[in-house]
Amino acid sequence: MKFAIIEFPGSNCDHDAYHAAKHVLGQQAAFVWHKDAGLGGADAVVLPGGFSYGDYLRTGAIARFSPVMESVREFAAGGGPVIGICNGFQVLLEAGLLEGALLCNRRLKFLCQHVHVRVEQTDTPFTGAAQLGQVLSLPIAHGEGSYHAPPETLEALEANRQVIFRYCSEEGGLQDAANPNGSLAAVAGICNPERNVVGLMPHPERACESALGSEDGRVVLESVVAAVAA
Amino acid sequence: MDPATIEAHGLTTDEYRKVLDILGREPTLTELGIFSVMWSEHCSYKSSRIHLKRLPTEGPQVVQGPGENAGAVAIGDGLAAVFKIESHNHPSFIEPYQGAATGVGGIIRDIFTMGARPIALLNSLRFGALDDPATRRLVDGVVAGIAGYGNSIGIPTVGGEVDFDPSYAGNPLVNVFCLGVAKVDQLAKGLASGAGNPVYYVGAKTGRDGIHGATMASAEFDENSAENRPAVQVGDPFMEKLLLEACLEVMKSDALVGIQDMGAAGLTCSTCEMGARGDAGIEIDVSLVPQRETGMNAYEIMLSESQERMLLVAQRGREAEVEAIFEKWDLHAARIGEVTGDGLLRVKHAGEVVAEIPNRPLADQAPLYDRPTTRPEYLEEVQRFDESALEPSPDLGRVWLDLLGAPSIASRRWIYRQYDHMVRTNTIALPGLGAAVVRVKGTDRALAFSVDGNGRYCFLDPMEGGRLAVAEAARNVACAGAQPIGATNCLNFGNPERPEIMWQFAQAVDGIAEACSALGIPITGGNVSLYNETEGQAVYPTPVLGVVGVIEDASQVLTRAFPAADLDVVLLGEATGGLGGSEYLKRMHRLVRGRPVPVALVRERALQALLVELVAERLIGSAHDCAEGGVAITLAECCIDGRVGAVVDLPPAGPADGLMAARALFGEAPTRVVVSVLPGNRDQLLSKARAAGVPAAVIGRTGGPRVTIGVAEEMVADVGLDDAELAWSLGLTRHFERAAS
Amino acid sequence: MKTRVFVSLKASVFDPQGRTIVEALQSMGYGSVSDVRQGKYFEVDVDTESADEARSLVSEVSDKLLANPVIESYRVEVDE
Amino acid sequence: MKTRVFVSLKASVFDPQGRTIVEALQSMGYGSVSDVRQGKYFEVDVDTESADEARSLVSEVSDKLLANPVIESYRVEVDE
Ligand SMILES: Nc1ncnc2c1ncn2[C@@H]1O[C@H](COP(=O)(O)OP(=O)(O)O)[C@@H](O)[C@H]1O
Ligand SMILES: [Mg+2]
Repeated sequence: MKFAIIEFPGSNCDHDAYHAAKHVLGQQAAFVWHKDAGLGGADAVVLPGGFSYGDYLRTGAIARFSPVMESVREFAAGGGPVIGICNGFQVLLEAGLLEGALLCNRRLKFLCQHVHVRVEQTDTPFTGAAQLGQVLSLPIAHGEGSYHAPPETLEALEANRQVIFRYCSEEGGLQDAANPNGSLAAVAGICNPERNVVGLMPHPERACESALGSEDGRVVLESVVAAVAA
Repeated sequence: MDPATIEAHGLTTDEYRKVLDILGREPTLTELGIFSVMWSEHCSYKSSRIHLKRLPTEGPQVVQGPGENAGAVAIGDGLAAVFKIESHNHPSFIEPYQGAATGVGGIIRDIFTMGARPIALLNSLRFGALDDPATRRLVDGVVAGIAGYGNSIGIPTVGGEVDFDPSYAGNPLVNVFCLGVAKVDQLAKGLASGAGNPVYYVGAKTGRDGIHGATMASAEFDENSAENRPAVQVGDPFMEKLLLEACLEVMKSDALVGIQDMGAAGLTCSTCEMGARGDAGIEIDVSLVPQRETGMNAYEIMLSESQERMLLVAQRGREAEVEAIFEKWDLHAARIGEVTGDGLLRVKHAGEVVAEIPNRPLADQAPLYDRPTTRPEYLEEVQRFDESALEPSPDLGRVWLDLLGAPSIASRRWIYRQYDHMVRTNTIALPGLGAAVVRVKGTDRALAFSVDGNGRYCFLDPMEGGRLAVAEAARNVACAGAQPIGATNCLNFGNPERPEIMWQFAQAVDGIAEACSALGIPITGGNVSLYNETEGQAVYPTPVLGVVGVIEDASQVLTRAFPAADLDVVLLGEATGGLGGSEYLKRMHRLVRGRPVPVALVRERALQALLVELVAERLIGSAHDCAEGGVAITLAECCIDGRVGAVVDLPPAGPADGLMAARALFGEAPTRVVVSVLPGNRDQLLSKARAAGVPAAVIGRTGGPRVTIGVAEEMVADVGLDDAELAWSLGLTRHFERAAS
Repeated sequence: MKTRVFVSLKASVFDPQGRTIVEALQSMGYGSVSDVRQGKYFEVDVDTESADEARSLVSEVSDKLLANPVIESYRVEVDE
Repeated sequence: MKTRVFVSLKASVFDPQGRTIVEALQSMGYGSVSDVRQGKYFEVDVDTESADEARSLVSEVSDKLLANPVIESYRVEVDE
């Protein structure tokens, strides 16, 4: 299958996603520049991490106006799998493809560390190969990753089972100490009501090889490979 | 030109006479400004050059020695490691966040200017004591600034070092190291050649920032330095990210002749140096320079230190190609002039010539001083150290925990977790575990690198301090299993016009030179930061060494963490450390005295070669050198990171007096490494060590929930692993966070 | 025309920056500071002579870009 | 007493955020927006009935903590 990896000015995890898709999973991958029209016939779209437009003003706020976002919107509307990782998640929220917002971490500092997240739903293209309740060790690297949504939005997300990853302890518990950034309801990742658009703060693409300390992120990319093949 | 103006530009009478000689006439104000920044200490190295010549710079692996924007050494497969270290001490003191951030931006430009993709950053920091709230604010700002820039541009900050001592209270040190990788045959050069070739300016617009920044970095702080404050530059990592990508793309084509960043002294330094290196002239019209502010004159434009700007020379006829690449990245390449054949730096303003200076003399005939040196008097006093006058500590377990929590030793997690240390997915040894290690994608190799320097050692014995810094950085790299192949250095000292400081400087350089030669590690570049003092009080002389090593098989990389229980623990090297200059002495007895144990360089080299061999043959499971705090701290760190205890017994150290156990546990000495032996390899390891002439002793085994140390079979300290971990993990964090997580 | 936009977090949204500042101030002895909320402030220059036009343009820009309606509200001021 | 503090970068200091926002707006078709500078905005509540007292306290707090005097200037407003 073919991954399209969107590059905004300031994206900096674009090569990481490319490496994981192409060299670790052995799939096709191509960069799509933000001014490009069309997605080059990709089967899945990755909005990678980084600091699009420097994250000036607000994370993801400027990137969402990039021309390529029209194609992403259409692709998503047609049911195509789209994943936003970290800054990509922030862009999807700003673009309204996902609901809610990300605020600065509760202790204000940027945090780069491995955390544990629990897979809450397996009926999305990015979690289909995981077990329900499976605990993944994934890195986070963000300053603004505290998920926020108004109460009615959060209620709807929960009711529709749109929270697909939550921060948890190594054993899968949801205690506050395991929530690195103060996210509401320990939300680490969500999907849209149609379930094909997913956003998450942790970096599965950084955890695809044992040399990097964890291979737990592979399941996210392998899920979409399986979903596209099906 | 009136004497006051000349003096305000920091030029001496003799220097001004030289200006007159070179020009054969009086300079214009713009010309005077150009000379003043080019001949400042910061740009011309006028006090240090004569000494730096003694550093060994050659070796078969050296692809680019000192003289370019960064050095480069071959690492195999046609690739080169390109690296350098820079200081941003003074700007960081004035504005910690922006000062540190722009320091990171500057060193990254030096690396990609060479045609290398930057793949990792390290930082070396020194601050005053942490109980001062002003110091904490400084630390907070500097760390946030490094994080803010590095994270945003997407280059991982994978390690570094930090120390706290009152000597740095009024003058912190912020040194940043950057490593990149390039194809050897595609290294770019900072030169201008080919008369008629166009000169382009790319990047941020020019404002009035940092005018006289270069001269500011070369003058001591005094009460008036507040007046320099508007000279703060704001970093724009987003702009630099665009520049980085665009420049690397341009460099892939042969349309480029030469390229250089505009760092200190901005357009002046880049035009003049590029011209001088290519033995060419450059003519520019500053009215074509993109400007952020209105009404800037030629003087201001030439001397501005606005960040994130590059100067490049393209092949005539290839302009459209070059311009198109920059447009793709939303950057506008402004053509501001061309290369000429007359060897002159000619600056015009709206067509009118405002400066005309021969490039070579401006760059190459900068003043050179052999400043007087005098052995400082304090040395006599501090080196006199009577150990027997010390009161032995009754409870060494408590001392151990206390040292583990000392800001100089405790976990640096509070710092490095603010740095994105994983972006680009090459980091195979996470920060905190010894040398930084990044793999080189497309090869089996990895690069290990470390920055080290102990200002206290250097204060007590400058030459030995220089030798020790080299040995330690190289040893750290060898502990990861890497063969050290090149080094860079940042020399942070006080006012060179004081003979005592100059003596420290000369001694340290001698020590570095000797150690680099003995260990076979050429120096490929570096940076000198002088005038690090406040109101006459100099910082500890602090040379910081950055050493880069190659490991052939990235899958072999080791860290310091004990990997399992029931492994033999072996101490490689002499068991005995000394208390002179030690962390123990400073923290427990409030004394900075004695002399550090000198490094025997032949043994050091043998130890490092042995480590590389032991790792390559997969005989050991971890390796960690004994630095500040001695064997006891080393052991505790191996245990904490490996989440496994250990029981060891050390041989007696020195005379059988009340301090013997403290010496054994906390005494410091170079050339010592604690390794854990993978099962079944003990005899092989011991015989290899014997063959290499490296002392090796099995001192204990890993396992259990405690770390226990005996000396000559008598238990002297025993702490729970959990207690050790708690003390160590809170030592730094507790100064910054009320409830640590 | 010079305009100013003030963007602040909605009252229902927790403001960790404001919280941290209040705590810092209280520990510095400013006990009488009871609350701080941090927002953003923009000075936006618009090429027009009409205050009304400037106001409506800047409001539009704020809706679209300067403020995120999920978490923020804004206020526009125009020099008269 | 409710007070407001506006912190902005000194005019001579480069504001990369503001520049990036202007450029974004221009490429979105808002060509008439000629300049944007970004600053911070604080709402500070002080336990006092006196506007003068509030103003002087908040100015002090701004000097010490809210603004960075090296690169920023600020303005205080107090509800009268
Ligand atoms: N301590 C040192 N040892 C060896 N070379 C040095 C040292 N300090 C500076 N150099 C070399 O001198 C040259 C000028 O350095 P520097 O002024 O720091 O470069 P830049 O102009 O990029 O800031 C560089 O090639 C640098 O490597
Ligand atoms: Mg340079």
